[in-house]
Amino acid sequence: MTTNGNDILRLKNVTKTFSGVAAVNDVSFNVNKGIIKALIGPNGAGKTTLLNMISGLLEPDSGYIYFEADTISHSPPHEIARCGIGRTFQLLRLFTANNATVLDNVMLGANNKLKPNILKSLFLRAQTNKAEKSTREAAFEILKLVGLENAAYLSPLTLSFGSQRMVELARALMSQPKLLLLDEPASGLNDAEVDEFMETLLTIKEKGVTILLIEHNMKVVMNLADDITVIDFGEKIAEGNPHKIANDPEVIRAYLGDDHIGERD
Amino acid sequence: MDISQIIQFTFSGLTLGSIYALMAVSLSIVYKVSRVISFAQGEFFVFGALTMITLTGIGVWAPLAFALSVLMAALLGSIIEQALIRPVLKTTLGTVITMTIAISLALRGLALLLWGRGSHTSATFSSGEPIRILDAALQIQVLWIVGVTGAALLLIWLFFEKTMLGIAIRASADNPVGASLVGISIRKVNLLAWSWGSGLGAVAGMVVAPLYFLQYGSGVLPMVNGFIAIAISGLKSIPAAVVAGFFLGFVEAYSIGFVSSQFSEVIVFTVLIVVLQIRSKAASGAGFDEKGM
Amino acid sequence: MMKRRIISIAALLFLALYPVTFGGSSPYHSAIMIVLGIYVILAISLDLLVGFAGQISLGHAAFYAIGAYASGILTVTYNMSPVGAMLVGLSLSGVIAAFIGWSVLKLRGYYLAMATMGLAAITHTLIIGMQSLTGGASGLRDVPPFRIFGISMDSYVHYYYFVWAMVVLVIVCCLAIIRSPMGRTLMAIHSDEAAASTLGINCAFQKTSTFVASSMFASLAGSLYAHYMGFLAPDDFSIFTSVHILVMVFLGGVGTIYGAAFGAMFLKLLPELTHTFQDYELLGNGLILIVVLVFMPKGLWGVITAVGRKLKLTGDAISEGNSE
Amino acid sequence: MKKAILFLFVTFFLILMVSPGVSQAAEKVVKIGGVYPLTGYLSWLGEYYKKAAVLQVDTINKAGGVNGYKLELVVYDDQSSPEEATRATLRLVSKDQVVAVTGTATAPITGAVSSVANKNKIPAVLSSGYDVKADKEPFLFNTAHPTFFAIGRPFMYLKKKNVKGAGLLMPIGSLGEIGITNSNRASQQFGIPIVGEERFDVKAPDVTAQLAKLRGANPGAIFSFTTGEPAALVAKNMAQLKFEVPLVVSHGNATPGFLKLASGLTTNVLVPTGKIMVPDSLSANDPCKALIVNFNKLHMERYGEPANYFSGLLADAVMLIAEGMRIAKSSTDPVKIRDGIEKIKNFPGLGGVYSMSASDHYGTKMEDMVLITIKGGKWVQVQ
Repeated sequence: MTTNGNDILRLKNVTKTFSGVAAVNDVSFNVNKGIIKALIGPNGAGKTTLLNMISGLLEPDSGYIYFEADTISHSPPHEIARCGIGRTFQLLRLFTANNATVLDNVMLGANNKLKPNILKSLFLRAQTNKAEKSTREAAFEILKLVGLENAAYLSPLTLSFGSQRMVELARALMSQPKLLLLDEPASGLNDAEVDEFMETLLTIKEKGVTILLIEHNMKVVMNLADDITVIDFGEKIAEGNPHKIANDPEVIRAYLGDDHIGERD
Repeated sequence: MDISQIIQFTFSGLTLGSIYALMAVSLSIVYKVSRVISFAQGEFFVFGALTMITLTGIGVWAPLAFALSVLMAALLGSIIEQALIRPVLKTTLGTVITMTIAISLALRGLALLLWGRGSHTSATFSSGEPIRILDAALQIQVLWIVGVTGAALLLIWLFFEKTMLGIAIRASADNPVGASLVGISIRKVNLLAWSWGSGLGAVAGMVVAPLYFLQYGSGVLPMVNGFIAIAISGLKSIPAAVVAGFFLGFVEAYSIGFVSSQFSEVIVFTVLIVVLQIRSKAASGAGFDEKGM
Repeated sequence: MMKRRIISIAALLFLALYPVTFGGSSPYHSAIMIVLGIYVILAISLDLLVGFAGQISLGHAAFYAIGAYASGILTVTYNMSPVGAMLVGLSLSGVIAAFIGWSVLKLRGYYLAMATMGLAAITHTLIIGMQSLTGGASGLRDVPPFRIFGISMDSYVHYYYFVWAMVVLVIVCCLAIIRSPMGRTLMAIHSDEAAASTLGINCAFQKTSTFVASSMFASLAGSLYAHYMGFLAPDDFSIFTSVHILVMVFLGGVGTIYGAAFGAMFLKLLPELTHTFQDYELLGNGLILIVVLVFMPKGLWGVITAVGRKLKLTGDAISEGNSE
Repeated sequence: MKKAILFLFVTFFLILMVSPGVSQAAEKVVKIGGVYPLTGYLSWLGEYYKKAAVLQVDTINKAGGVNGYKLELVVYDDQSSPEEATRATLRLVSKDQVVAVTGTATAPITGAVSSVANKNKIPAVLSSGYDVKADKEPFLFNTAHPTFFAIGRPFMYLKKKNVKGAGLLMPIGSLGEIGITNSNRASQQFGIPIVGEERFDVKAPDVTAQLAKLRGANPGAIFSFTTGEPAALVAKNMAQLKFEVPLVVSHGNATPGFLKLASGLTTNVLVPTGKIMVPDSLSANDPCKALIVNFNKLHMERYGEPANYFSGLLADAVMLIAEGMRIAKSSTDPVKIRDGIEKIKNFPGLGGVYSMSASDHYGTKMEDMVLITIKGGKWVQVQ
């Protein structure tokens, strides 16, 4: 595990058990600034649990999570988000109450900048209206990025599954995160949508946003990931660049089962 | 504070506890299956009791009147579930709560029209002197209530553990989608749960009626206390609801006896809020994204 | 924006002329409108919490009572000025709401409904219990009429203007809240607290601050009620009052400011029409609410706006973003 | 914001529906208001009120009305709530232009109605345990015997029976508070110490805990100033505990309803009440006897059940208003009618002989009350 100065996220011996079962067992890895890091492994390996712990929705039983200079192992989700970590969810979690629109969802990403509260909305109306206008423009920018600018005033429920994923991505981007956690963003997309998605990821990476990606679509992982960590049954079994991982016997065994090892040698 | 007073407080706690436990059981059957706590349960309590009083009044044989009242309440419960609860089940929790409040209002209005404003009382199931220890006394009817609660609990345990249908209902409670995939009709299960809950509410009314002087609006207080009991029990298991019901009865009786009869209601509700706090810390620990309940 | 200006002026004109024109100067109609205004404030403030922030509360009557009794006790026993008493009531409710809200709002669903109901029951019992202070169940007498800038509002017509000025103020505040980023934050909390927290929203803090605002508006309504009645009794602040207000919100249309206001007016004016057949009133109210909940998911106001949209009276709801 | 127009249009429409009704009928009629609890937890009481008031108004109209005016009773339901009572009274005062108001079951509702009546200068002859302070509320009169009489009269009886101590088991609510304050006052006046005080929730199914506590102080009698079901419950629980001391309950229990509830019980229940409950055992020269016998006859003919304490209260209220009109020689000016009522002197009514004054808006004396108990399922006077 190379620990040089420029890693943005470090996990150290993180463990989480649910009623006796170790979903994540003593996992440590780093994510360097500005790269796309992929977390891969069979279903139920504990990847989403890891992501939930990094974003604060779950607390690790032991071990530490460092983000830039802060220790965020036991911080509440909203503080972690304010440090600059945005995320999307494996099962879509868009806001739909009070006939919310796509634009509403995306503009909510700007919460950290707007810092809304009741007193502000009552007494600083002018200032809030000005900030609201600039947020609206920024939101339309991001909607253009994901190609949804003309769906702004629609209810998210009326969109296709792929577009709904893009709304969630746009919402996460709106908070201008330093680290973006993506939980199987490409699942459920057809090939055309996957290609489009890969371009979007690259443009995000160019903007200097570090990405930690859980993904099963090997085309996305092998083409985009600069560094990969493989998790199986809650434990880290391999780490390295895509080429190294593709030929790592441990990884193949985890994915394809034992009998294949003999054939490769 | 001599012994017979303490015994009397305990008897009083047993009386109150048995009523709250029976109410809690009838509430938790409906909740266990359809995730709805019905504010209208108190009205079934009244309907059951008053139907029986009217039937026995016109000379119907008591056990037959008992069975008829339970059937009528169960039928009423199933009609309400199908016609009124199902349409709003998929909406927000607030709408569901308001619907049960609306049903409670309508049923109370109906009871007012059917039985008028006067109060009615019914004969105890078995005559005979109350049980006496020193100067303390316990009405025999309370033993009937405790007996019926126990019988109801046993019946429910047998049904849910031993019969196919019972297991089907439990399955649909834990995972409605999964259950419907294996062919359990959620609609039928909810219907059954509601008719069972309403029938048991009526039983509670009939068994408790001799202790009360029942009016068309007498259903509210037992419902509120049953409500508190299942909240304290954590809405998980029906036996826990019974234990919570008795616990609440004793808290009330002892707070009347030892603290102050004026503020016993404040003590009961403070206990409720404190228990909810403790549980909520435990609950939020188990994964932040637990939606709704 | 011009259209909105004209309409709000028209609205204020209507409210200003009402006592003189339609109702005639009879105290009865001004009194009806005063009660209507008080319950519009209660319904809107509860809707802020239930409809927008998605937090079920059966304890709204607790703060309604705190406001009323603060005004009552301070003006009768300590003959404080009505305005001062109202402000003390507001701040007291705010502090209690902040303290209680922080712990109670961690709960959700039925637990939250029950804890808030417990809050209302405790307040009701304490009011009866502290007889020397609150007059107990026999009630608190001779609450003076409202006085502001030296004008005593003993006639219902004067007091009508003051009460509806407060109603307009509360409507403006609530609209300001829900049209601002705060409104969106409440919608996010209402939809999915976990997802909202990953965007940096401190759900506990925002829920509590909404609870405080909602409780202070209820306390304002309580103070207005105390000076209208001239007499206070705990019977008007029981658990049934909280249920009554919740029913108004859902009857009118949960999640819309005008819906809650309309629900309050409808439920308070209903007895005026149905007081002739007394025995059927309870059954009638229940059935009306059932019909609305089953057939009009968006409440009575939802139906009215739908009809309005057909007649091109109101703009398309979607284009206005958050529906008022 | 177009919604605002819609909102106003609909509100305007709703309000129009409640605008004032058609103007007065030509024939000389004057309206009297009635604020009775026809729904809610006091609805059993509202029925007695309405029957008696309607009967008394008809009787007066048959006898030619007052000063040439026929009386018309307008009744609204206060739903056992002070807020609704206020609205009902306002409706009577401004929409129906009544010249006087009757009714109200409890102290809080009386307070609410009195506040409106005094503000609008309309005489309110009400009937509840509300403690009337004539100087502060000049327009309020009360036909219910002052609570102090209802508690003092049994204390007077217990003094004769030299009972040593009294235990209080009072309901949580206005009746309980009034009961405690007046019991303490009567205890000093008649020298019977209060040995214990407990409270209970009127809707509770069991008060044995409180009774066990009180029995510890071995009182000679229990005072439970409550009405209807709770009073019957206390009597039943005392019988269950074999707690054989007299139980004094509120004067509101002198009704057929309570008779039905309590007739099977062994507890010796004492109910202070008006003479209306025991017409036969009244002495011949009692000024109210003729009135009581006649009213009972009319009530039985019309409703098939005898009149009770509450019927007497409301009938008296209507009679006092009529008498006030006669004295004031005006059936239309509320202020004159109020002055007329205040000038009423030794006017025999169903509850006793009324003599009003500027400081006493009850007009009755403690001796006007009698004590009754249940023997063989019937009310019997206790000598």
